[in-house]
Amino acid sequence: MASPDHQVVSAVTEQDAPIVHLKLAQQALDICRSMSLWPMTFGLACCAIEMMAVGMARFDIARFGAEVFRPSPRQSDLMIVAGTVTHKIAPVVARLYEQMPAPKWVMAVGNCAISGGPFCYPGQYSVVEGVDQILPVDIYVPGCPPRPEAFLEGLFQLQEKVTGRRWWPEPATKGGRR
Amino acid sequence: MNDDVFAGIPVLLEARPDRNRSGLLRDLYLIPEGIVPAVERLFAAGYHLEDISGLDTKDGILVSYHFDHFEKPGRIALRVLSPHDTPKVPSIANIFDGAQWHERELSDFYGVVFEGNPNPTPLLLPATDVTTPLRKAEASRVSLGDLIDPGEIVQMDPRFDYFAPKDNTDAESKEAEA
Amino acid sequence: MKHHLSPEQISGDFYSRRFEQGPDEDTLILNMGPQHPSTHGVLRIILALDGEYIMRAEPVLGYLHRMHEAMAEHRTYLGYLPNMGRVDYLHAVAWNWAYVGAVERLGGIEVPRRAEYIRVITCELNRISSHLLWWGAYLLDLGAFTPIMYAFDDREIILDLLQSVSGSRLTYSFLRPGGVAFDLPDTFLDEVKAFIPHMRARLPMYKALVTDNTILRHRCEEVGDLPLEMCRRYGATGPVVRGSGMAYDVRRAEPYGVYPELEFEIPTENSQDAMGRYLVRMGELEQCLNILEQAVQAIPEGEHLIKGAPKPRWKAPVGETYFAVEGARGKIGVHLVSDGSSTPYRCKLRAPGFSNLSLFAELAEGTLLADAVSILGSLDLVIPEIDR
Amino acid sequence: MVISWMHLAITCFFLAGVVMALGPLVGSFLLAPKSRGGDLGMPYECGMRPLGDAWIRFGVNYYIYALIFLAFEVDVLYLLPVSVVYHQLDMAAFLKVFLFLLVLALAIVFFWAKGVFTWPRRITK
Repeated sequence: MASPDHQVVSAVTEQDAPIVHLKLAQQALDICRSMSLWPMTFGLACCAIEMMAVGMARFDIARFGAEVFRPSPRQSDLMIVAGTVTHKIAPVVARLYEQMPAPKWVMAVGNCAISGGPFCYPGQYSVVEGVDQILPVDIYVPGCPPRPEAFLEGLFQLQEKVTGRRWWPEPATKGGRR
Repeated sequence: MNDDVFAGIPVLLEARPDRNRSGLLRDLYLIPEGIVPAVERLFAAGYHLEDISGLDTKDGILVSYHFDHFEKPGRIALRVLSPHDTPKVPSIANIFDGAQWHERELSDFYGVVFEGNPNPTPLLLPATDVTTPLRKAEASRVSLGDLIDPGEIVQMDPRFDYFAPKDNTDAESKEAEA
Repeated sequence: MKHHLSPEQISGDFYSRRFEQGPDEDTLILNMGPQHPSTHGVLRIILALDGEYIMRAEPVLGYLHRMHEAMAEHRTYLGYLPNMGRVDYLHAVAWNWAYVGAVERLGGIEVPRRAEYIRVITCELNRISSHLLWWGAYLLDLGAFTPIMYAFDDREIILDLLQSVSGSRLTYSFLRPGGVAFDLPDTFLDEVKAFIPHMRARLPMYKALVTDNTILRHRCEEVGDLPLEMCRRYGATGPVVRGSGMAYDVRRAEPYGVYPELEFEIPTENSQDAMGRYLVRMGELEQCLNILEQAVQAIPEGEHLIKGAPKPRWKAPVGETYFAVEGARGKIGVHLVSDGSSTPYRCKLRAPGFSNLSLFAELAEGTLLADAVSILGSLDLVIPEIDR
Repeated sequence: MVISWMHLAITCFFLAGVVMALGPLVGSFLLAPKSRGGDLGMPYECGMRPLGDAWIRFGVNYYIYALIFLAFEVDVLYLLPVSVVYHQLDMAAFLKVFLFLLVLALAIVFFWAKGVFTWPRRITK
């Protein structure tokens, strides 16, 4: 019962650079983009429920501009892969990524999207072990499912990646960061 | 119990299992041709199909149909043993429409061919590669008699001898006297 | 120039080509899903549309097939528990209970009474949180955004309660063969006692805000007319069959745990439509609160896990068993076969959503596309339990 | 023709309109990166490749809705000049306009009787 080596098709990621490339304009635009990231509702499994919880009143992703969950890839610029990517849905994930307008980012939420998570065992035949085999992933949010706070931290780090600067206070953990 | 439900249907083996251990009220082993008439009887008696589950044993693939009743709860299991190389079982999808999906799932996982299924395409596995993943490696298969203890044998066809040698010495002695 | 799409771009895929031989002039073949806001995950339905009316529908499954049953043959009996929390993450306690009950039946393991009551309390709390999420998501599908905010507001209270017992918010795996893994924190019972009146005060507001809303009435009444006979042909159970007048509940039909000692009714409706299924689930919210009230009073002291409960390397006795539990969506069944080793020989999971969804093709024939969304919402689908 | 404040206001509004409309389009065309290739050009249908295109013949009901819309569009067209001088006119003008609207409303009644507005909840093939 060896797992067949699935030929996983990865998404096309070519992008043309902007015609007018002014550094200042790009920085200003990046700040606007990071403050209004519109995620695409692409909830696959358990992490989708935590994605909904993040959108609701208690954890309230609206404070950071990302509460507009667009169902269609045409109007979204952040693809949150929240759940297990199986071989049957891998071409769909690649196609949805290709159908998103630039600039676009990908956030792999949950161990399934990062590395196949709890469904990796020798001889497994149906799970793509990590969505980064298909898409270029910008932010990994570990957890099974990750807590909504981890979701928000992932969003903050994406904003830091887009603008080069962190906009929100650090979480008060003992270790802190860097 | 209404014993006449299966009157006249060729039964390989009928047993009255220990209910609070196996959860079954009645347990019948039938030949493939006996499934459709038996299921028609159950349909007429108001039963509904719970699920169809497969079991890969050394003596072949055991297909178990579980039925239950809304008003008179009591689970009835019908079982068919089909050989590994050509597992063919007549389909009951035009009696219980819900069975179509259960049968397609079984043909995905075990490769059992249900003749007469209105839509025999793969259900859960990707359409391009159906790999019958639930079939066990030859070495790890266990024979039917070692797996299932049918409980007190009510009636047994001598050819169906999987349960005969070990645990029903009393049944044999009864046969010897009769 | 009619359009600039190359034929290769509109050539469909294996399932849609099989669904419709050649696309003709009159019917539009449309894929609803797998990425669709109202299919709650990755269910795909191919529709043949004549204008807004659905001529033919065919659900296509498998987009979230996570090999739960194949994994059972690679895990020990205790190692397989986390899978149970992920088969149906909205009512994970019921799935835990179904699997653990099957293992207990197989191994003949006793469960102390306190553990039985802990299971009832957490299972009913989880049922309320599952119905709340269904209620919010159903209204979201019908276009109302406010109810899901209220629903999640109450749901977060339950998640905190269950997190204090089990440690996780959603995918619980704290039940063990022979009881539960941890005892209740000492403030838990008081918090549940405080939660019950709070929730009872919220239900009339839900009724006024949504149930009596004429828009919802028009979107749900006479939609998805499901006669009892059709339920039986497809094997539908749970609120779907109770919405068609049959009071079938596994907690009464095949009693398990301490449910026989608790009094609660089984709400049913005879209207057989989406509104009937809706009212059944809203009625179940009240019944869950009744059960919680009785269980919180009657919970005895004692151990929460039996002495000599199975260790990770535990070997189950040879045999086969089938154990059914009433989940939020219907009858959850686990068919467990053991060959005496420490890993299950075969573990078949009977998911209620699988049978409840199989009647959608016949139910949605000839209806409006907007009503098909309402029918899907009223069936309360969770796709991972359907694809397993 | 003397330029009055009115003309200035109109041109300002017009320019603002053009800038608000074309500004983001031109801005995003120049400043934003563009993705290319793959299935970007394919119609988005829930992540699947569509079967057949959407240029099909569909129910006549929708066509009649367009007709009714057109009828009332023209109706508003005629009402515009009337509304400009309406404050100087007398009761007779009111009756004429009322009659005009009444005749148009008959179209609705006709379609209503023909059952265009009744959408059955479920149809059998």
